[in-house]
Amino acid sequence: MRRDFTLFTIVWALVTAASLAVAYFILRDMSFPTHGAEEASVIDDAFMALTYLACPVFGIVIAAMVVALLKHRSSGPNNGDGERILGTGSLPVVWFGVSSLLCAIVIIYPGLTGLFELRDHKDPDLRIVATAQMWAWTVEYPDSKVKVFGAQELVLPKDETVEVDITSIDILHSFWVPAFRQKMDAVPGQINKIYITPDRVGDRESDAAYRLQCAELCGLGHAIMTMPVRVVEKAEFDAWLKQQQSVTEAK
Amino acid sequence: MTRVVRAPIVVGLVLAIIGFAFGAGVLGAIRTARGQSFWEIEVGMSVGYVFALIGWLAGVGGWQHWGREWFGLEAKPYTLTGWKRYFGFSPDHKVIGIQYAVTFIVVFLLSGLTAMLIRVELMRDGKQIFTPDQYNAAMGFHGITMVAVAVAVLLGGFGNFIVPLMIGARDMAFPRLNALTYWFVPPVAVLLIIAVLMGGWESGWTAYPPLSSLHTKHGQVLFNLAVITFGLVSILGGINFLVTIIYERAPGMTWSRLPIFVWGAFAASLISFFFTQALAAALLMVLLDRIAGTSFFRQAEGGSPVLYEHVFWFYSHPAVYVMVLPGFGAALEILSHLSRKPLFAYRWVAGAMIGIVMLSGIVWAHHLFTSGMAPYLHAPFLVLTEMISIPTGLIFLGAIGTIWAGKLWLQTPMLFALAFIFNFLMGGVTGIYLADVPTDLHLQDTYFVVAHFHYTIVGGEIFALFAAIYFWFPKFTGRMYNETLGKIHFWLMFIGFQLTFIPMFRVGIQGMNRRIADYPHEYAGYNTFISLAAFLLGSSFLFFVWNMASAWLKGRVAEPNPWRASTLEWQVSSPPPEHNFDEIPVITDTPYGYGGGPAHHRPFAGGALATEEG
Amino acid sequence: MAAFTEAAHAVAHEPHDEVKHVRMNRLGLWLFFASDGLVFALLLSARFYMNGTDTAPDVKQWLGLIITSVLLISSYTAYRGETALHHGNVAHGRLMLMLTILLGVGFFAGVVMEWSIAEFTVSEGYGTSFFSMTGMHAAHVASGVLLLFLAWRKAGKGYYDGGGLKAYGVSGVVMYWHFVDVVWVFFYPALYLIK
Amino acid sequence: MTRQVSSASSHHGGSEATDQKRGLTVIAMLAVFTLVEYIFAVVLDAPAALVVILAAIAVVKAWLIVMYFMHLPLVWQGEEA
Repeated sequence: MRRDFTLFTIVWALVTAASLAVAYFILRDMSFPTHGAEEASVIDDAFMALTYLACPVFGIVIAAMVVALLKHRSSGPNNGDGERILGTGSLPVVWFGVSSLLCAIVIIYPGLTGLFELRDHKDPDLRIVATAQMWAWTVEYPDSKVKVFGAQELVLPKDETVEVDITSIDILHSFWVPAFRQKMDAVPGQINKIYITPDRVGDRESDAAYRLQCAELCGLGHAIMTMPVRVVEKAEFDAWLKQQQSVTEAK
Repeated sequence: MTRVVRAPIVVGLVLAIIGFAFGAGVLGAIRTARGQSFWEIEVGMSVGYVFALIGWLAGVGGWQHWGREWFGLEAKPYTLTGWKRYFGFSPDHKVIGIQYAVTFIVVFLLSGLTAMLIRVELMRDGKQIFTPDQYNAAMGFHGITMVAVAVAVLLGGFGNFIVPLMIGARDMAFPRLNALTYWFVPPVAVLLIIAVLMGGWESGWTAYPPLSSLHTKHGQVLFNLAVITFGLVSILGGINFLVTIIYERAPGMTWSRLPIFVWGAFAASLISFFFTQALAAALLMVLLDRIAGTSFFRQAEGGSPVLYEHVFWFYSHPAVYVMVLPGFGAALEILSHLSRKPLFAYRWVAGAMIGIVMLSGIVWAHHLFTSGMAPYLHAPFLVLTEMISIPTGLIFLGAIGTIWAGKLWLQTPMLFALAFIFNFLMGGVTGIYLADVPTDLHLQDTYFVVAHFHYTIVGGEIFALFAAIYFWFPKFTGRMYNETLGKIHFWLMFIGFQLTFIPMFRVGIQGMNRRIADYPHEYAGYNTFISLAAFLLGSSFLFFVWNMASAWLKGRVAEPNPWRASTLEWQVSSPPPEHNFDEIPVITDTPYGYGGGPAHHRPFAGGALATEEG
Repeated sequence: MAAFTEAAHAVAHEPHDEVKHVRMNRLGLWLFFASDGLVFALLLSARFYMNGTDTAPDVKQWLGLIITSVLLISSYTAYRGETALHHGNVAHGRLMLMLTILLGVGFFAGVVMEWSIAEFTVSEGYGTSFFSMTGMHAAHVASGVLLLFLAWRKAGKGYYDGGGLKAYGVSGVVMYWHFVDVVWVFFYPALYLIK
Repeated sequence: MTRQVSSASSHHGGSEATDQKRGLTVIAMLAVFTLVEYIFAVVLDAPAALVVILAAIAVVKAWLIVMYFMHLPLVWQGEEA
């Protein structure tokens, strides 16, 4: 028993350390798509925090299984029984208490704190309206009366907070740019809002994360219901907007 | 010839066709009288189906053995014997258990084949074998059939066969209701297959409106009817289990002496009998919007798709516990017997199961974090959902406490049960990310979710299912499976499973969303790998089918208790005698009498229950 | 439904304890009520979700009051019938069951009438709630009438002679009838009275 | 294993006449409640309050039916032999 516990502790420490190392050195840099907006930090940090917390928990179960598998195998049912441990003592109480505590931690951080951080929107510098239909997006810049549709590009300025008003004219769709992380359904007859602050220049050409992708099953064209996204410097954005305006007026 | 014609299935089919013609005809007559066209496909199919279902159930045996009594006539006796019992109306819970198990394993394999086709399509970007329409049909079919398998195979198959034996009962509380319940299943399969042949339905297994209520093909109607029918199986089966477990326990089989699998079945039944009606209600609303012109999901009339999402997930989240709770039960049962140790922290584990039942009904809206539901609902549902991890943690405590310092006999069922612990750990941990609003905003509807629920349902329940299949195979059939083939199956399945689903987590985080027939070229590398691994996973079932078929036909004859296990079902012959017990046993202690504990359930040689002293 | 759980004794392998048998049936029936009740509860919730607390101004209050009264009275006659059969008074029990059937048919006719004179359509928001709720309820009424008829017929053939536990079949059917009434107790104010 | 139950609230406790009398009492109360509902709906011009009142009355009516007509307590009290 004693040696079991020693082995358990060693394996637990090893598994925990190894998985923490993998999480810190590999997952943290490699997992996520391009970090394209300030809000992405909240989500990525939450993801990593949950991963670090999961490592020791993962380790406990793995260590227990390793000990059992290494040291307590038997070749048949007639080799006697295991020890009669009923688990009626204080261990379940401790386990229950610790898991409740962990649960409370996870609820508070990164759960509720992250939720309120995302909710706490700054005043938007720019408002756009994204309208979904089967199977294309229309994005409107109401202040400058510019509209882009289908395979055209959604262009956003860097370091400006954008309010996206999301709606649909037929069925459910969902607005999702992987680089910006947040996702919101387009519901017919209802306007859902998200706030994003792009903080890195990028475009679809070089990065699949810069695409507006429908993320709610909408039938035949669901997979191809995308729109390229390009984030540019403010000056470039203004120029683009002006150019689009003239195109619109020329029509 | 007359024998073939009188076979229950043939009679059922004939009456189903007559029923359909009657229903559709009466409807057509009414429509004609009101100046409408005689035949309108969606209304016609719906009304015709209701009568076809009644005709089928009556013909397959419901009338002969039951319905006659309602009209004051004498019910006919059961005449089918031998293998024919499996194709007729049988009140024997063991026959019904095998009916469920075989049916749903066949459906599982078919649906798995569909998954292989889906992986062929997704092997590279661009079109491989499916048009987007066909892809959606295949995906919807895979989704709903696997959900049906997951809900019914452990509870319907193993619950029916094992639970009455475990609690020392002669049969279920309502044997005829049990038989009738099973015969609801074939119409469900037929409807889904016809729906696929008609081009499928585009809305997946979740059938979100307004896509499902306004835009999909006629197959949607058949889908809705099939799922509503399947709901009845769940509800009636659940009621039957609850009453059986409450009233049919043998003397001395107190609540704290129930084997843990019975607790799992009890907890799952609590969910399935109550919540399943929410699914029926949601799909009924979609059906009414399609065939009766109601406006449940039209914004202009006050309706809303979000209403559907609430009602749908009010069932469909608890449904995952209908799937995994019997899985917990089966895995813990096997861990205990094959470690030769009492179940660790029995009361806590049973309590945790009931805790999961209680929490399951109040967490549904975590599926709606990105749906645009009222923002004030986010925080409470985040809190409640995370709380599910507490009872689930206690299940893990039970599992690892049971194998701690045991005598692990690493036969195939034990390997599957151990893999269950690992897989469900992965599934449980990744569930936390999805319950947490910030991370869920990114991960919702991506392959991360796909990987997560495959880890919980396939890695959890289906691994437990295979543990159960190998563990109870000798009891079901009286024969022993081939251990080597079983181990090959296990290792191929386990490795194939990990290689398939671990990369899915990453590709999901990276930005690949689910339910798409095509994806940006950037994700092609991962998907090729995933597809190849999936084929490895798929190939493992060849060994399974071979093993099962050859063992059942000509395997070594099994002893009554090859595992030397201590629960009641092992104390009778394999397969068990028709009435289970010659004398109802009297229970005097817990079912896990290992390690020098009281030995009242101890194994014995011979076919009948040994009468034990005090 | 009621008779689903009725009388599984024919297949029991040994003579069941009759009392236990009735207890199991009773519990099964109540579980069914809980389950079926959820559909009605969800339709009721959907009604408030869609229409708030508005009712259409043109629902026929007089008709609503009449059919509500008819259904309530039918619950009373059903109770009388059940009690009479329980005490072995078959003739009176059958009379009351028949009266219940007639009242049930009357209620059903009232709903049909309401449907045909309604001044709103099924595709309006209120119409959606109204027609789906009354339709679902009426379908239960219809099946209840059918079950009552079967019980009435069996009572005539002497199946419930002697009363007591032998008459449980009637109790089951009548409980189902009361259950349909309980649903209407909630539907009536929600569909007619609130404004 | 069965208890003789003659709980006044639940079942055919006594003679047929007593049982029938109880049924009459219950239906009378239900009738009164229904009438009260209707009158409230006609005269009360406060929608929110009306919803609460009607819901409360409906619960009482349902309770009467469930307890006295449907004999809910027999589920746990058991049957009389």
